[in-house]
Amino acid sequence: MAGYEVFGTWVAALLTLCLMSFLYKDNPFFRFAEALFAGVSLGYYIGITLDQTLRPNLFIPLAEQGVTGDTAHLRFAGLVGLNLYTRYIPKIAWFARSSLALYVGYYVGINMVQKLQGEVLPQAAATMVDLSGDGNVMSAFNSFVMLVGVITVLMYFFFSVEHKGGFGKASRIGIWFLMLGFGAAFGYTVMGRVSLLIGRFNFIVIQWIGGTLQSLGFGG
Amino acid sequence: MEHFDASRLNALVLFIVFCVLVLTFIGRARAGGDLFIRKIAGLNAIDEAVGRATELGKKVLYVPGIQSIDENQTIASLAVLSHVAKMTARYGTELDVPNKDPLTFASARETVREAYMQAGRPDLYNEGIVHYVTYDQFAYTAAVSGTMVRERPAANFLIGSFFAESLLLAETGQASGAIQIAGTAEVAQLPFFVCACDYTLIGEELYAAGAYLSREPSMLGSIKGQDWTKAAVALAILLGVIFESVHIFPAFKQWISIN
Amino acid sequence: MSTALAKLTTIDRRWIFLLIGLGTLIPILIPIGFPVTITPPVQSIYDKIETLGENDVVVLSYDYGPTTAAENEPMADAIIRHCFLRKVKVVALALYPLGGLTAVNGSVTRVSAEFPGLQYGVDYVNLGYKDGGQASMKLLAEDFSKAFPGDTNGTPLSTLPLMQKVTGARNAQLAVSIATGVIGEWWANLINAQYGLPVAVGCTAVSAPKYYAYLEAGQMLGLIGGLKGASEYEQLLLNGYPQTKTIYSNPMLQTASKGMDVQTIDHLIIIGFIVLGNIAYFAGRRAKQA
Amino acid sequence: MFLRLRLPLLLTLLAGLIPIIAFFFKDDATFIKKPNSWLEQDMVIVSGFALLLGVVNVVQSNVRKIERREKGWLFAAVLLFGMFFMGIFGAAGAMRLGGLPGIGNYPNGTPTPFAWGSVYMFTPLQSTMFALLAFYIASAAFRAFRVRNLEATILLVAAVFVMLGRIPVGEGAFGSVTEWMMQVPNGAAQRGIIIGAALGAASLSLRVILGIERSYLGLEKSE
Repeated sequence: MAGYEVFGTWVAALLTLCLMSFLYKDNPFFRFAEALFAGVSLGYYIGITLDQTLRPNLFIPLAEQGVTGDTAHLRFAGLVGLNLYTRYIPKIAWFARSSLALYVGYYVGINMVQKLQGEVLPQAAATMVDLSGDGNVMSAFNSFVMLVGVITVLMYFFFSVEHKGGFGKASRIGIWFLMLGFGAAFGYTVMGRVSLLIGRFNFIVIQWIGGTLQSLGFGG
Repeated sequence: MEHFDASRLNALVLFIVFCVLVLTFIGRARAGGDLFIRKIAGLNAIDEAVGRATELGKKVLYVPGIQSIDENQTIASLAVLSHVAKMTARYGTELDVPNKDPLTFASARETVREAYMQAGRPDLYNEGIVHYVTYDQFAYTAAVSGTMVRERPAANFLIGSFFAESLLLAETGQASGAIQIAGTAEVAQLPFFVCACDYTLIGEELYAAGAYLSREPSMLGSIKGQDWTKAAVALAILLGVIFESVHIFPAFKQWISIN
Repeated sequence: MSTALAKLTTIDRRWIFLLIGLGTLIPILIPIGFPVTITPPVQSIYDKIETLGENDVVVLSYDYGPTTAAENEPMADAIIRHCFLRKVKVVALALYPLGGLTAVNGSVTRVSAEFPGLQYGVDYVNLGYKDGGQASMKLLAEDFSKAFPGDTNGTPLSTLPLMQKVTGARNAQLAVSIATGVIGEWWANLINAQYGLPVAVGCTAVSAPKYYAYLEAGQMLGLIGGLKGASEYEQLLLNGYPQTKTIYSNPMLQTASKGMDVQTIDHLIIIGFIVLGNIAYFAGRRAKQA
Repeated sequence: MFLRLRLPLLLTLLAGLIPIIAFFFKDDATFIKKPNSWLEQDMVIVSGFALLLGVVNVVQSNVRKIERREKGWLFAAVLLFGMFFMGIFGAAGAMRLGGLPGIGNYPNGTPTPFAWGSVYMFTPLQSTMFALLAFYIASAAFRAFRVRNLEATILLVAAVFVMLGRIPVGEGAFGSVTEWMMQVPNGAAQRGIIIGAALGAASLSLRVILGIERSYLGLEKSE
């Protein structure tokens, strides 16, 4: 291993331990790692944003093609972006809102049609199940459960009427489906989370401690 | 109209039905129609949570999720934040809004400042209430977790779009003894909020929250419009199930599923 | 008695943390080796490689990074080890931007060290990382050198004998993608669909349900899902190639079987605490009633 | 006053209608697809500009902490050190200044300071924080899964079944129940949530486009 790798492994291992110490309680080591993490990550995104967004999408197109035809609108983007900073000029501070308004407007527009087309339609179509199951009892049963689940959960989300009487009972069944779904999903996720921890412990035990012992001539 | 994308006709029909229903009910509500909306427990608990923070003389922590304002959940969260900020302004309770996304940060600053103005307490507003932390999900989580254990806010709001940090924040907040009100439409994170928070706004409840809290007729009207669209969708599903089960009109399901 | 039990409901959660920590650490140091049952999707990948020999080529794509290495790395190692055991030629590469390069370099170096008889450039090649996602994938299916002018060290492909034998991924006999996220799907719906090259995928447990659809549609010939799948593959290797026993008993190796031990123990700890919590909860209620 | 209130709302309306109209047209409808794709590219750039807003705020508040020697000011210094170390090398690399080849490695494979910081500080800190979830998921399960009432019991039973079904010792007995629960009841619940939430989101979109919902701009409801 090169020197920078050895040094890096030690830094990474010590920072890992500092963060993990939070499980016991808040302490200066955790606070150090937390502060460093906040700073380093912010600096990281400064580099990434410049290198991956502003450079390829703004600086290079403007530098190579100049402000003509297809790139003219990029000047607009630059202005809208800079306009976010008018907030620091008291007299025209209110103008900064127009950048936010534009940004939000564009994305709520996209979201609206995408949600209707990409989520409501396919999910509704997928729920149009064949209750006959084509003779297969299990598949007929599953289709029935699926249908009841979707409809009662939708009833739970119905806001315009009070949930009492028959409607209340149905929406209660909807809650049971939600709870069953949440419980199952919770249990299912445990495995993935444990894998992450195994990854960190492998790093500490095998790469850091094991690696150090090996380089000192212990073990093989 | 030779440019029209015929494969999206089904989406256009849904879009039109939806807009017509929502606009109709907004109109009716403004004209003084029925405004009933069922109780949403998580939202009624906001008063309790802010009230407790005020009594204990501790602060209220509001986490608006980790996505930018290009995500509707964030906008829904800012509507709730506006309500919470008005309450903290009125009671003179300390409010803390750490941010992960810079545009959400810029928006939240406007929201909170205006809320303090509306509540008649611009004197209590300061630029430190809404502050920026970092753009990284987990660095942000570490910082907010630190705040939770060090400053022990009495009420934590975790409302907006969350990912893996949902449980890290909710568990830390739980251990620090705060009342926690969460809300998200991220299906994968709901189980964790439901398990670790006192109240959880589930999916659509989050989007309806702003309207519910504002009690404004046009807002409530839009909720009714979306409700009736939902009923229409449920009806379409039932129709589709009947057609599929007796094997007639396969075109119905096919037409809806074109994507 | 019941009041003492009831106190357990408010047990300091750090005891739970401690047990989870130990339950993770101990199996890494001292493997337990719970029995593993082999499932058909994993078996079929093993069987496919068993039909290959020294004239065949496998393209192995490292489409994951450090965050999922605990799950993906044992799969990747097992596949390349299996190929090396059968002297099947391997072209390794990486398409995952966040750490794919580290993954491919680590795995190839680690496993090739176990087979000193194999020669770089003749028996295996490491092309390194290429960005561009699907566009690069299409290029390398036609011609590796269009996507990768040189290997990971910058050696021109024209000077590597193996790369004369197999010019594009479509000339290989099998492609295996060890993936987190979406790249494994691309191998199925792009490379398999357009070039007919058999594709096998190893993926994380979280994304396994999504990948099953491709498996059922026949777009993948097999699937290794999460640590469980990886431990099955390790078991198949141990059964078929007893000489791998010395490799897999090395305490310095990250294996899926150890990972499965941890999973099992941690799941049992959590379930144990849930049971305990409920006993304590009932005891508390009874104490209150009394 | 008119501009302050109406201009932002007008911009929202315009910017919102463009992608909606564009959505229903084919690619050859350049009259709408072109402005739409401009906006799409431009908004990515706007979000790139926004990061500096956050950076300015972080620098301001931490410098203040250090100047006033507030509690924990040393940690504020650590934070600023980390930010400037990565930020300066990152910015210089992105602009190809000071002989830096970019933000990755040098041609000989050794990392630039920015790449070193990413690999040995940023990534391990990130994965460790992520990995803490394994502990928290255990403590949350312990506390939440109690037989308090019917709903909590359903939650508990489903979780325990699935957890047992995912490990070798329980796979035989619970494996198929696990798969069934994930696919059928969990699938139904998810579907219901998704349909409801999508309609809720669409309704919110409409409120924003129409200028009814505007708290995100800090503009109060003045009809």
